[in-house]
Amino acid sequence: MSSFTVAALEAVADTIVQNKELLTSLDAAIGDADHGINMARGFEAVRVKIRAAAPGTDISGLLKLTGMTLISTVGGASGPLYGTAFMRAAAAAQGKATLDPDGITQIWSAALQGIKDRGKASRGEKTMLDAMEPAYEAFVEAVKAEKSLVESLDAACEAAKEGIEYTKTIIATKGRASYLGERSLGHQDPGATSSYLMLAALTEFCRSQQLGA
Amino acid sequence: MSSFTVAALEAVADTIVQNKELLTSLDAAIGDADHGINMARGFEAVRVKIRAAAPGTDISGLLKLTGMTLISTVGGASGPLYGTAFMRAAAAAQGKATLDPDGITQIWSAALQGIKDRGKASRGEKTMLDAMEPAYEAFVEAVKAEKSLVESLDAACEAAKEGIEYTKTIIATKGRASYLGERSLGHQDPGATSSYLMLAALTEFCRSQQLGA
Amino acid sequence: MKKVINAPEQVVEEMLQGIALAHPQYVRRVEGFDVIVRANAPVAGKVALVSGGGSGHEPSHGGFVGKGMLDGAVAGAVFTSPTPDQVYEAIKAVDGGKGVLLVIKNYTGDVMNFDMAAEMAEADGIKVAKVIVNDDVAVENSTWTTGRRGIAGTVFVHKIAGAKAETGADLEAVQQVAEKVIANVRSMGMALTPCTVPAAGKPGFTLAENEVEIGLGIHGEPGTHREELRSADETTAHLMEKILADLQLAAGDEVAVLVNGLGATPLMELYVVNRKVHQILGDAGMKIAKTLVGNYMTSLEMAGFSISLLKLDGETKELLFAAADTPAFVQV
Amino acid sequence: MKKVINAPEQVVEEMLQGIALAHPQYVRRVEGFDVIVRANAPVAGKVALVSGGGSGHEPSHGGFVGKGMLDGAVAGAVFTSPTPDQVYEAIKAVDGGKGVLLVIKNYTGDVMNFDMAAEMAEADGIKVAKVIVNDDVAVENSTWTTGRRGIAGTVFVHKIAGAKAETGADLEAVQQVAEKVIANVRSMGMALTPCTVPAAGKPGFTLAENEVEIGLGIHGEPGTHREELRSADETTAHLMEKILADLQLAAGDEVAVLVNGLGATPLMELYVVNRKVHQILGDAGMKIAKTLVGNYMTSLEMAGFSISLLKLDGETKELLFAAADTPAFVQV
Ligand SMILES: Nc1ncnc2c1ncn2[C@@H]1O[C@H](COP(=O)(O)OP(=O)(O)O)[C@@H](O)[C@H]1O
Ligand SMILES: Nc1ncnc2c1ncn2[C@@H]1O[C@H](COP(=O)(O)OP(=O)(O)O)[C@@H](O)[C@H]1O
Ligand SMILES: [Mg+2]
Ligand SMILES: [Mg+2]
Ligand SMILES: [Mg+2]
Ligand SMILES: [Mg+2]
Repeated sequence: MSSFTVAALEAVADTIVQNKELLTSLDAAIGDADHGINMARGFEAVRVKIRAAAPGTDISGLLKLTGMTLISTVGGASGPLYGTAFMRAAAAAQGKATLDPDGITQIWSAALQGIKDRGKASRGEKTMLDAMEPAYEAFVEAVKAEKSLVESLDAACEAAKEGIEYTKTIIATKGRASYLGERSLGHQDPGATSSYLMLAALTEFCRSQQLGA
Repeated sequence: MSSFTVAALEAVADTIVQNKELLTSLDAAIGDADHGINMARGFEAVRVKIRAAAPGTDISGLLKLTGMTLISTVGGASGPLYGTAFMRAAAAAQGKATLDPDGITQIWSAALQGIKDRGKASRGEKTMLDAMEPAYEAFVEAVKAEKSLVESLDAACEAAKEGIEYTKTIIATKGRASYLGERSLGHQDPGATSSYLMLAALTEFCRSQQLGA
Repeated sequence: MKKVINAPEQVVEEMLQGIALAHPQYVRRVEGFDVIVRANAPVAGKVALVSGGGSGHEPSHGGFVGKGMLDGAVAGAVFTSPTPDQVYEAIKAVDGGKGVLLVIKNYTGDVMNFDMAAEMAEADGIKVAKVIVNDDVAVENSTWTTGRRGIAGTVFVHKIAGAKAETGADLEAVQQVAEKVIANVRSMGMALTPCTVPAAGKPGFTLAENEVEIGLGIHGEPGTHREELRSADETTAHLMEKILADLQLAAGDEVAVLVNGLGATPLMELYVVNRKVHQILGDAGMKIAKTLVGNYMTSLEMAGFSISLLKLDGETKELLFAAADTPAFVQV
Repeated sequence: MKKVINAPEQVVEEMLQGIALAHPQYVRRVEGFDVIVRANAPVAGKVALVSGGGSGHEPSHGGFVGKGMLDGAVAGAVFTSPTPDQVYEAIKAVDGGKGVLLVIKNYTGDVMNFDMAAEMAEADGIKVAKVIVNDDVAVENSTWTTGRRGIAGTVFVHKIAGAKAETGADLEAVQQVAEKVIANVRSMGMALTPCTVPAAGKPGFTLAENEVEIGLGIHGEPGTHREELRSADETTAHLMEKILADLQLAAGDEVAVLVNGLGATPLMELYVVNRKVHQILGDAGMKIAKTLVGNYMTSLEMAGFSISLLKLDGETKELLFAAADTPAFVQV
């Protein structure tokens, strides 16, 4: 499970690094043009750190390493937010040797709460929460409906994507885009986009592993 | 004679103001792009000053007013040089109520010496002297050959024009263009050009007055 | 991108080395961290001040580390809030036992990263207090919950709270005077050109020839609107109107003025602006106790400026005039 | 042309008003003239220093008027030497009876205009001495009779000769130490972008994207050559090589460094340059007594920088460290 977690985190890291330009250009439109740069710097460091982690480091340990690395390398708003999310996820994952959908739900719930605690935002403020929270809810619902892990993740991805679209229709009231007022309309939120990208990468990774398909 | 001198100086001033852009662009190539601006500022002030001069101010007085105005408004290298030239001309014109070719020769000689004293340059260093000195010599020669005033001035203009052409072929060793070394080759000197323009304006003015033609 | 750098990834590191090499009498680098502290840090028996933010605003904040102003400055990546571990190192390096005041500009990232650092330091038993500077009147406070941004007015907080700390005041008193400055300082800026973050390689936005952005943030965040370039006097009057509407000064009030260059604006132009600022304040019967003109809080090579007004009272005026000795601000 | 001004013809006048309004504790305007003098000028019993030149180099020279530096600064039109009558007014306004030293940058126009002013003042019975600063090694001394240009190294002359005057030394002694500084200071610069003289309305020259001009003068006079933009370290090494070839320092020599911004270069980049300057000097075994980094002698909004090195001896070092209190340079 440990090497599986490493590979999953690497997949997430890869997608962020690959989308550095996209995320930066989204941030240029309504922020300060650094979201991709920040996130890529962080996940490049994460890649190095998790590869170098002691073999056998458990899921919680790897999530904690990821969280700490993001906190100390990303900066900006997204660093503490995603960092806190992974730290909370690590805490929730403690003692878990493998992950079933219920375990993932618990971890995800903790991560989501971490973002809310740290950023004091709620849905509808044009932030990463607008992708993350509907995705989480769709996942929970799919799990309840006894969908497979990959199916549930697909549902979550779908919801996250809709969340991104939704961010185009609202005015930002949190983060740097809030300074724009109405001028933030029509633009999609960079953080919501990075959230979706991470989730999509995780989903593809699970599909490729034919995990719980 | 006084109103004639005013009109002559106005003609000189007008030509400088009209050629502000030309002189500035010549200076941009090998200097600091201000010769036209400096000279136009100065001669605009001269225009105001000589128009406001007490009626009956004599030639010497008008030349002195011009010199002092140039000194206190042009700045840069050309201000003290042309200013000194007019001041020396004023001194040489003292007591002269009208101007014959010999009188002009004396005045011009004094002005030329003023430029040399002030700028410590000599012919061949790519300065205004490369127009001014050959023009003066051509004038003296024409007067000796008993040419009319306008004919003599025409000869001077011709020589000044050749002087400008000559400045294209030499390296500057005085003034700001000297920093360029060989890169000053091929460019005509702004100060030589303004000297020619003043002389040409004076010549045209004399011709229009059918003076000594 | 035309910059005098070696590589975008190295620019903050090399800048910090350059600062430490230039000003050893004032500051030193905290080994292994992007942190500049006073050469003699920690100063015993004095509340310490730490500020910081993304790099690219030099001389803010490293240039204000020294006697009478900051004890430590944390440099994030260009235009990106520093991470909590860096801020935490700064706090540890400067704490002289009387606690540490964090001077934070109001950006979500800065606030969160400094918050996390404060939690870390408090867990070590260090007393930490925070103030959040939000002087930019271009961004309305009411409508958007993030609130106003912190921009050049922050320099007044450094100066006055730093002077207070130098008197031996306790953490609460230093925090209080910082809050008082924040309550009484308002700023607004405008830009003629964008700037280029080295890692991005291209300008963050574009402006047409003759177009300017009014109310722009110091990271190139869009302002209130774009308009055609007007005269210096008109632009200054417009910014002053916004500032005065918010600060609500009365005739006879005493103020400090900061005409701040964003990086590429000649001092000549800043003085032209200052002339109009003085005219407007003079006409309204206000007294100007002190004027600063220059590059205090920049946005890399952006052309433009901001105006900050600080309403003074007896205490803040005295502290504003107190001695300071830092690389970028010295006062006798 | 995108500038924060009202009209090109008014910019020097309005700047001078802005300076006088900003710094009344330091300076005042000589009524009717483009001259800034110390608020308490003339200072009795002290040799007075007057410098000046075209405007557009701010904070040079008005920013250096104050205790321990200049007594008066004359502002010409942008990039154009001031006229003799203006310089003459400055001399008259600052002479405290011990004579006046004129610090002139070596440009034909400056030299002639200051010369004429000196003649005018001497006719009034004022003792006047002159020094001509020619620190720019980009321009060879031997080949061209105009000689090297005066650029940012001039600030060291203001500082050190100004400190000497403050000791009560006589005119000859102040002139001598100024000459010593001039003999021991060398500079060289480079530019990334041109600048626009307001009255001209367009840039004085053009550079291709990625092209830089090496050895450029502070009025945009062309330099030694153009080349492709290299790394900060390479460019710095190149300029240092030229400077060191001319200054001929030996290991153990003590120097002062000025990394000067031309107007639009972020302080961040100047510190990156400073890092390399220190490395080069350190590797060669030289000691750096003092480093200045910032905008001291600018060319409007030109991007670029210059490096100045001053070889120190006991006297110049002590005077360099003496107190100064001016709008743009304060030292305790
Ligand atoms: N208070 C908040 N809560 C949740 N997410 C936030 C909050 N503030 C900002 N964000 C997210 O952070 C993203 C911007 O991150 P980034 O560009 O890295 O930081 P910064 O805004 O400091 O430059 C936004 O697109 C938004 O999704
Ligand atoms: N020493 C000198 N003697 C005679 N003419 C000179 C000298 N130095 C410069 N000049 C003239 O002055 C002109 C430049 O004048 P201007 O551009 O107004 O002054 P600056 O060079 O100070 O900007 C040159 O083109 C040259 O003809
Ligand atoms: Mg951002
Ligand atoms: Mg010129
Ligand atoms: Mg950012
Ligand atoms: Mg000139």
